[in-house]
Formats: sequence, C-alpha cells, structure tokens
Amino acid sequence: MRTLDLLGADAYDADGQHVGTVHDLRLESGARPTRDSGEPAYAMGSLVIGPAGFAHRLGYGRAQMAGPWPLTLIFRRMAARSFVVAWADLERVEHRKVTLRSGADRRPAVEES
Amino acid sequence: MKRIFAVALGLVTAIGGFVDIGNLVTSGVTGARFSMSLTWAIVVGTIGMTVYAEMAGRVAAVAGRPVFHVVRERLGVRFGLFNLLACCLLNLLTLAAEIGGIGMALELVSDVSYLLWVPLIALALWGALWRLPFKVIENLFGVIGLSLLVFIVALFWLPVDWGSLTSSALHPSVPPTEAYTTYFFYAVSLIGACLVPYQIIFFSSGGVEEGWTRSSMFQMRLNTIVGFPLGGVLSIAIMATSAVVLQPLGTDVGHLSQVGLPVALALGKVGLAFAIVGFFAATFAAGAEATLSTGYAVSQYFGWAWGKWLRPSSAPQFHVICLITMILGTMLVLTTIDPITITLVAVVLGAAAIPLTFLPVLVIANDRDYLGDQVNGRFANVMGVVFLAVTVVVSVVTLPLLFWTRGGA
Amino acid sequence: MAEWEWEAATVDQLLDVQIYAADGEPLGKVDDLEFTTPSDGGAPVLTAILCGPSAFGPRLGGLVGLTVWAIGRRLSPTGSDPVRVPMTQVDRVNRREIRLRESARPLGTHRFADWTREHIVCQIPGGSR
Amino acid sequence: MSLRVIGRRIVAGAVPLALLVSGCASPSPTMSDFQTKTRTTARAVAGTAAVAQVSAQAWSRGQLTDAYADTLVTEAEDDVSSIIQTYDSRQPPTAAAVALKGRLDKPLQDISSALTDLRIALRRNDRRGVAQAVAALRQPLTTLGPLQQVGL
Repeated sequence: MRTLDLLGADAYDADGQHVGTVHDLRLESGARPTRDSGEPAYAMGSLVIGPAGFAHRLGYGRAQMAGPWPLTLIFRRMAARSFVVAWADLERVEHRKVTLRSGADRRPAVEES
Repeated sequence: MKRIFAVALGLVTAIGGFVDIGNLVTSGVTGARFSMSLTWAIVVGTIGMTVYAEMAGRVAAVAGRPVFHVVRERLGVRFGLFNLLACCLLNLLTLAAEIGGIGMALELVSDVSYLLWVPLIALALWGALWRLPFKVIENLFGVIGLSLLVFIVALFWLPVDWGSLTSSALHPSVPPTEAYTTYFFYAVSLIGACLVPYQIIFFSSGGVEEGWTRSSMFQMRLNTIVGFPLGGVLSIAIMATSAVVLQPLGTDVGHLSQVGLPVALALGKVGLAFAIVGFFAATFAAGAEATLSTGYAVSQYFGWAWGKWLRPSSAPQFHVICLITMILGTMLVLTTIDPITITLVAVVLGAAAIPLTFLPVLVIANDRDYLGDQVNGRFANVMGVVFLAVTVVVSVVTLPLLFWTRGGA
Repeated sequence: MAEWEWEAATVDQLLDVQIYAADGEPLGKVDDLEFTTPSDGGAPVLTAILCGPSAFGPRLGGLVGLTVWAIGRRLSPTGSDPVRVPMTQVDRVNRREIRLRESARPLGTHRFADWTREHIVCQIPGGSR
Repeated sequence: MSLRVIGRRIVAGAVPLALLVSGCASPSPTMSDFQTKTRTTARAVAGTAAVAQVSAQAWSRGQLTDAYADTLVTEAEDDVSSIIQTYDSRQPPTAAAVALKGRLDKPLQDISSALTDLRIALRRNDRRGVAQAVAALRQPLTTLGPLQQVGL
C-alpha cells in the first residue's frame, strides 16, 4: 500500500455520509519491526480527515508555525475544521476510499500551541 | 581593512545583482513618458524585493535550504510543478531579453547589429557558466554596481530642476495625455522589474552554494537591506536622467541607446564608456543568473545534484538544463522580436508570477522546525504580508492590463 | 538504528524531503512511501521510500501525471514499480533531509544522472573534466 | 559594409511593437480616430527626430562616439520610416482627413530624408554634412508642432 492510495482519499462514515478527504497520516513509533522497516518501526497511527488540505500542507496543522498574523488565523481555522481518526477505527480501506467504523472517535486535529 | 573590503564588495555586488535589463529599460521608458510620477513603483518593488530576499537568505543560511526545495515541500507536488514551469518560462524570457541587451550594448560599441552578436554571446555565456568559477560572476556584479553609478553622477551634471523632479516624484499623478491603464501598466512593469523571480532563486541558491551559515547572516543582511535599496536608487537615477533629457524631447524610448544618451550629454565619452560597460556587465551577469536559476529550480525540484561549483560531470542534469535554457533563449532572440518588447513582456509576466515564489518563502521563514529562533520577527512578518498582498494585487491586475493597453502602447 | 529527529512523524513531513547518500550526494526526493500490513493484521508499517517518475507521476494526477508515470515506466529497467529504498538503509531522518547509511546499495536514482553524463555531458568538449 | 545592411534590414523588420501596436492597422472609420492617429504619429516622429538631432549635436561636440551616434541615428531613421509606413497604410475616411494627411506628409518626408542625409554624413564623418542635416530637421519639426494638437 502506498500513501498515494490514502492521501486525498474520500472518507465516509458508517452510514455512507461523506465527511471529508484524508490530508495526512500520523505515524507512531513502537510498532513491531519487520524485515524492511528498520529499528524504530513506524506504523500508521491515525488519519487526519477534513474539508481543506492546503493548510496542513503549508504546515499550519501543527504548533510550530510562528506564521504571519493574518495567514495563521485563516489557515489555523481551516486546519481546525479537520479531525483525527485512529487507524483502528477504520471499517474498510479501499483504493482512494476510506470508511469509518460507526461511532469512531473523532479528535480535533489542531494541537493547541 | 580586508573585512571592510569584503563588506564593500558584497554591497556593490548586491547593487549590481539588483539592476538588469528590466530595470534599465523600464526606468528609461517610464522616465521619458511619465517623468518621475512612477517613482513610487520602484520604491514598492525595491522594498518588496529586499524583504523577501532577506527571508530567502535567512532560510538559506540557517536551514541551508534553497527556494525550490521549500516550494515543493510546502506547495506540494502539483502546485510546485506549476510554479516550476512558470519560473522556467519567465527565466527563458528574461534570458532572451538579457541576451538581446548584451547584443544592444555591443552594438553601441561596434555599430554592428545586435542580432549578429547573439550567437557569439550565447557561446560566451555558456563558456562562462561551464568553466568560470562562481566568484567571477559575482565580481561581474560588482563591476555593474560601480559602472552604473555613472547615472547618479550624470544627474548632477545635467541641468536638473530638482524642485520639479522631487515634486513630481512625491505627488504622483497621471499626466492628462495618458490613460490610467497605461499609467498602471508601467507601474506594474516597474514593480515587476524589481521583483524578479530568478533573483530570489539565484540569491538563495547562491547562498547555499557559498555555504552560508548563521555567522554569515550579518553580511547577507547588509547586502539585502543596504545593497538592494541602493540598486533601487540606481533605477530611480536612470529614470531621472531619462525624465530630465528625453521627456522634454517627447521621445518614446524604444532602444537601449536612448537610455544611455543622457549620460553622454552630461559627461561625454568618459561617462558613456562607464554606461556601456554597465549595460554590458548588467545584462551579461543577469543572463548568467537567469540561466543558472533555471538549472537551480529544476534540479532542486526533482532532487538532482545541483550547483555551479560542481563540475559538469558531477551535476550533469543541472548543466544540461542550463545548456537547453541557453539554446532556447538564443533562438527566441534570433526570431528578431525586438528585445525591448521581450523585456517588457518578461517583466510584466514576472510580476504576475511573484506570489507563487513569495508565499512558500514567507511560510518557511515562520517555521520553527526550519529556522528555530531565527523565525520572522513581527516587523518582517508585517512587511512580508503587506508585500504578499501587493504582489497578489499586481498579479491579478497584470494580464488584463497587458492586453488592455496592448503592451503599454 | 535509524535516528529520527522527532517522535511523532507525519507523512506530510516525510513526503518530498531530499534524500542524500552517506557522502552527502543528493539522490532524489521522497516521491512516495510504502507501507506493508504485517501478517498479524495490525496497522500497516512503513517499510520503504519510493523514488522516481513512476512513484512521482501518479501523485500529480491528471494527464501530466499519467505521462510522467508512462515515461518512468518505459525508461526504468525495473518497469512500472519505482526505485525502492528499504527503511533499513536509512541512517537519519529529520525535517530537512534523509541521509542513508554507508552500506546503502547504489540506488536506481543514479541511472538518469549517469545517462545524462554519458550521452550529453561527455560529448561536449571540456565536459568530462 | 554588407554586415550592416543585413543587420539593419532584419532590425527594420522588427520595429518596436509598442509603436506599431499603438497605430492599430484596422482602417479608421471616423475622423476623430484619424485625428488621434495623426496626433500620435506627429508626436512619435517629432520625438524620434528630436533624439536624432540631439545625438548629432552631441556627436559634433565630441560627446558621443561615432558608433553610438550612428546607432542612435540609424534607429531613429528606421523608426521614422516604419511610423510613416504605418500612417500611410491608414485610409483617410473623409475629405478633411485627406487634407490633414496632406499637411502631415510634407514634414514627415522632409524629416525622413533629413535623417537619411544625417546618417550618411555621420558615417562619412562629414561634420559639415551633419550640421546641414541637423539644420534641415529644424523646420519640419516646427511645422509638426501644431499637428500634435490637431483635434484636441
């Protein structure tokens, strides 16, 4: 599987409602290393899903941006509209399509800086 | 003493690096047509360029990242590729204008048409890029900075009515005989002449090549914050000489020779020699810069080895891209399209594409992952956002103006 | 033992980062990342970095992406699957670059550079110095 | 110098786009269009001739090198001939326009021939010839003066 299949994929909740597209995949270390994965193996921890992905791409999804004033406002609000879903909460993953489990826990995407 | 010399050299190089055929032509044309009422455009362009060059220089010095690494990372693959193609086209147009400019400078010395010089110029430019070390091109900028100062000197020898000059500069107004659209078309061309994408790419990539570190920040800041505005003053001086001499004659400047005429009237053949040397060096150095910038942009986007100091065999794609750009630029000039027209189109389209290059630079300059404590201060951010807004307005207005005024007729 | 500069990485931060060989020679960009689902069905694990036009093309999408992918498929001897850099060969990862280990086998990314060197650069006088 | 001639013929073909584009080639339906065209033509030719005049004077005072002065004058000559060519291609719509064109034709031709004489004299370093050509420019330039205001 490649990030190509997931990034930009459409996300649907349990009853087929379109909830946004996948913008980013958060990896967590501590997975069991496989033959090629190298020592601190990283596995897919959670998906960032939301309407607009440009803000994440520019880096406004995380707190490290001391960004210019009006841009931070605009992009942070854009980024705030997306939510984070754990990998385990995914019902099905097909090519360019992801379906969430019913009652999947949706955490806010933007870390409080 | 040696340190002062190095600082001075950096300063003069920055002045030279700022002025190219675009500044020479647009300042000459607008001075003859609008006198000094478009000075504000040069000031806006110069400050915008200074703010963003300083940011790009800081990113290069602290994070060691040239512009197009940043562009691809922050704008993504698709938008980055669009930006890359726009910059390559602009560099090509600018290169053609510079080659035409070199030809015209040689024509002023040899009285042989510029077109016949073009193949020779292409060979000389390619030889310089392929063999000459980076330092020589840098020193060439220094020669420009010094020789073009003759325009400022000439201003004092000409019968200048300083009162009317400064008043027309400070109270900009559209002359009755000119339409608003033409006035703002030339304002955009002046701003575009200062905010040239390849200068940002060249400045930051050159910084990485020379291995700027945090310690070289002082020199970099001095070059941008003092050197570039001096380049702007030089452009204003060229506009002033054209306003003082050519405007009373009612001339529409269409040739580089007319831009140099005021210097001859003021200082005779000696002044003329400096002006021609300045023309030649400015266009030659800017031609090399435009070619290198295309090589930098493409190689950095695709992640290939890049760098002028790398021998051609160790950075093959980079040097081949420079060669291809050179050939295409030469062919464009040989189509006998008037170089002055190419320059105006290149400068105006450049103004349209500027936000594409500025946005990622502004964003990265605020990223603590990259710059740690050297992120933008409040002042840099305010200026950055103001000039990003200016460039967005300029880029929205440019194409309609270009067609509405049919190339500034 | 790969040294990651920060703990919770995101794919966004890894994509399009510049890859350098151990001696600092640029090799290419992270055009895509490969994940493998472990046999016990847990979350997919990051196993390799993918480089080259056949990885880069599809991400562009549309006609342009297709043509880039087609060029990649035709040119590279490994056919349509891109150059694969297993994570075991990665020495250091940080926000600015990925550096490979000494032992990293020469990657496919050299092919284009070598081809340009042989066919174009060395034909031009003074090019082979 | 056949090099010069080839070069000039190529360059003459590439007259500055701004000038050409300003006089749109489409036939001008109304008199006011024709007047505007006359005004811009008069202004452009007067400006170009003035530069040539100033350059020749500067050359005779030893302020300009021969090559520079010759480039300036040759460019002026090419520009004027192409402006005249564009102006002549315009069909005057009314009888008054034909009369107006008649008034403009004489100074335009005088300037064009004076510029040619100037270029020839310059190339032969003939100072007297240059002075004569410069003097020959003065009279048509004055007649062009009012034509720049026609119809305003």
